[in-house]
Amino acid sequence: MAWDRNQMAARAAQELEDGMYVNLGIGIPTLVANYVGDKDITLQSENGMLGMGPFPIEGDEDADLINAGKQTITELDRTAYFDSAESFAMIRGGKIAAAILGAMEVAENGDLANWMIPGKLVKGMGGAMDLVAGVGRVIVVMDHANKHGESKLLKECTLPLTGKGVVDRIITNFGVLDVVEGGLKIVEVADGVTEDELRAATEATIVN
Amino acid sequence: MAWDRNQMAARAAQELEDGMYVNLGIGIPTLVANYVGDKDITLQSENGMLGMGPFPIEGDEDADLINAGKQTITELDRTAYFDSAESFAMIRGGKIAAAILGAMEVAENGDLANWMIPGKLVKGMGGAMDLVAGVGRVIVVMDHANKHGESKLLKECTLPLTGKGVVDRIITNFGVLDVVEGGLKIVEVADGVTEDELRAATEATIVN
Amino acid sequence: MQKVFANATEALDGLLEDGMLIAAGGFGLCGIPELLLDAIKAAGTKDLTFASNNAGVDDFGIGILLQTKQVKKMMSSYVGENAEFMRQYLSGELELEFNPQGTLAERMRAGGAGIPGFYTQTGVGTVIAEGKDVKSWNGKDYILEEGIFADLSIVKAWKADETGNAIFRKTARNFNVPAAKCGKVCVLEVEEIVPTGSLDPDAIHLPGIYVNRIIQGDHEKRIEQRTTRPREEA
Amino acid sequence: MQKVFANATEALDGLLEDGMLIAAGGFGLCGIPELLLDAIKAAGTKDLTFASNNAGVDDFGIGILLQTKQVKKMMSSYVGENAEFMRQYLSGELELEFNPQGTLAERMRAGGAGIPGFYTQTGVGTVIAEGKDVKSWNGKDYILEEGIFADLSIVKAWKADETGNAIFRKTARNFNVPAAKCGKVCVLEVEEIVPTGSLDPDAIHLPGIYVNRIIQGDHEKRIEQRTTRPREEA
Repeated sequence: MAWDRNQMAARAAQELEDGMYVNLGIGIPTLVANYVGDKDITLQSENGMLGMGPFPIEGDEDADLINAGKQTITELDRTAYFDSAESFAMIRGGKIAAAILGAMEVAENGDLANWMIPGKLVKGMGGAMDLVAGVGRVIVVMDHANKHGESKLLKECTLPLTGKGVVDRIITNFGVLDVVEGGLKIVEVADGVTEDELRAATEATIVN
Repeated sequence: MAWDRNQMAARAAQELEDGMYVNLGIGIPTLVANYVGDKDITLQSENGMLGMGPFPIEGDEDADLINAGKQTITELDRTAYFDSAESFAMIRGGKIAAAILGAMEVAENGDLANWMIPGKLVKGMGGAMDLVAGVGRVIVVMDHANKHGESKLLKECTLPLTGKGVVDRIITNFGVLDVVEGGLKIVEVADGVTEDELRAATEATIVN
Repeated sequence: MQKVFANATEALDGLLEDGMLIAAGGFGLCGIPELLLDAIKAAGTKDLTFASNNAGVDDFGIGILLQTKQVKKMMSSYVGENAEFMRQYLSGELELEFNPQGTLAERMRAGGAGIPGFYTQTGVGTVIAEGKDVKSWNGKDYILEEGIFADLSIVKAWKADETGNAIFRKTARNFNVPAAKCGKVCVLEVEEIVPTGSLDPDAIHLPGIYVNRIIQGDHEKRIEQRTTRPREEA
Repeated sequence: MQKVFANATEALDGLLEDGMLIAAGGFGLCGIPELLLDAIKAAGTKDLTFASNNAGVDDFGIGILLQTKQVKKMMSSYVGENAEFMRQYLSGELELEFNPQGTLAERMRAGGAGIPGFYTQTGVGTVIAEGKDVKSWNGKDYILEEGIFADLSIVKAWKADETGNAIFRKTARNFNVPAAKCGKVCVLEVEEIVPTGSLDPDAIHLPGIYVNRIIQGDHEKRIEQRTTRPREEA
């Protein structure tokens, strides 16, 4: 019942269209690259690269070629490199069609929290605030509930925000929801989940 | 008596020191390049080039290689090309040590007017406003008087300004003057000119 | 995603609209989008505003659109080479907004980078500062200039691959890079489209993400001021 | 004008001062100025503020200056890989100013470009916006961020010529370009100094005007996360 990580990633990949330039966050969003199939998608890595390729073959790692998660990667025939100011110029300037990101909390008004838990070790927001402020469409992929079984789709975020009113679509193990006027709207229910189960698992207002 | 154009250019060249990056305006300032001698000077052309070389040999003109005056030029072994935003980033950012520019009027407080005569055809300021606002040192090279014999070194500019309080040094056919607290200070008198002649030809306040 | 089009007219199909703001690359006649300007002339689009450093000469560059009276307004830094421009400007037919050259370049760059405003010392105390917000840092005044967000960018590069990664040659780069970035849609003309993978990924001047449509064609590349040394000096 | 120095210690001679602001290039451990950081450690300069996207790991990158307690404050976007950093931060020994990554890069770029402030949507409605000026365009709020004007830039490139024209390799370019531009003085370390004239003038990433001193040396280039596919997939 419900989608697993790979099914969530596969569902997120359906959001992508031919010709899009896309930024994928770490975690489940990274898996989305495995499901784009024949679509002509160009991945941006915000440390300064368009056209990110897969991990290198063992032994071919290059210290000068990493992604924003600091992992060794490879280039493609379409790759272009640039500096960090240019990289975020294109992000802030709206040239990236979509970002697919993880989240700790999403609120029914589209607020997103995914960078900080007060009282815990603080690592920093990295490029997340720039991405959610700049890209064309923000798609969140995350588990519907936290490890205590509580909804991560809330009336209001409790954690410090990454961005205000920035989320367009949420893909969870329970289904797909859009942020609309007044709350969240169910777009799709995951295999093995009923709409009632999805509603029951969601704190945020669900509108029809 | 007094300096001619080439002597003024030669005098201006003495302002330049080894290692400087310099922008030369059109007219007499362009001639300064002929007098830098052994000094290691790198010329910037604000349309997107560091390391501007001389005019090309006849037949070697390249439509893709011009200076800010739209003249065909050449490159050197140290040349780097960049776009206009980058070019003015380095100008505005104070990376250019000095600009040597022509002027219609300079005021004793360092105000400069060199782009527009109201009622005449208006061509535009080009990069002059950016240069005078951004470079380390602004050196004006111009005739001491206009064609009516009136001083171009004024108490106040009458023409629309290119920049306010931006001029550091003025080199004319009559000599060299610095903009200091309270007015202009005579640094040097041209060959064949007396200090009294220079003072008499100058409307601006001269301080000691 | 097919970005390569057969010619300038096809590349501009559906993109032109009367009254639109177009950002154009080029400095003087160097690196100007000749083919796209010709196609705009042929399309007859009217009331155009151009953000472009220069306005071309009477029969080349944006000048050809002045002759057909397709231009309502220029945002430029220097327009001195164009008699028809002056005639229309002095008769009130043409609006003109002067921008310091670096401010114009930065305004385009800012628009492309999602920056609606920035402060600069350029123009403080001059007519350029009139009506603009002022803010001080360390006792110096700076004026607020706004990003340019164009409806369309038309630019010219030397070579591009099929994904739009482009490189420029020498000083023909100039305003083409910032102009390309500040448009909602960018059409690029090049001297040569090369197979994807044949450009050095470390040497791309304009990444393909900024380029929506590409055409290849022959360019006149007119020289405005032919200055030379005699051969015997060499 | 001699820009080439024998080693990092000589290149930094006369430039280091307690309490100064240093802009450093690099992303994670990729493209960091290893040799200059070692020399700053050896020099023992104190109370440093670093504008740097990351803080290195415990024994590499800026981390080595945290161990010697030479750092007073970090201006960074992500510092998660460093236990000593967290210890000092939580004990109040170290100040930390978080910047969104793109804002940090743009603040460096702005400082280098003589722009003391610019507006951005990044961080609006978050803790980052607290205390910052707000201005609206088209009904959207933007916050004012300030240019970074560093006392010193330390950066690492792949190759440079003797005049400082530099090129970077792949994603090691990252913050090195904006960091280089925002310092009063910039010291560059490279893997190889090449004769002036041997780099393609169309392919320079950092023109020599931004570089005051250059050194060449061997680099460890440590990999932080070695991720691979098995060879049989190829």
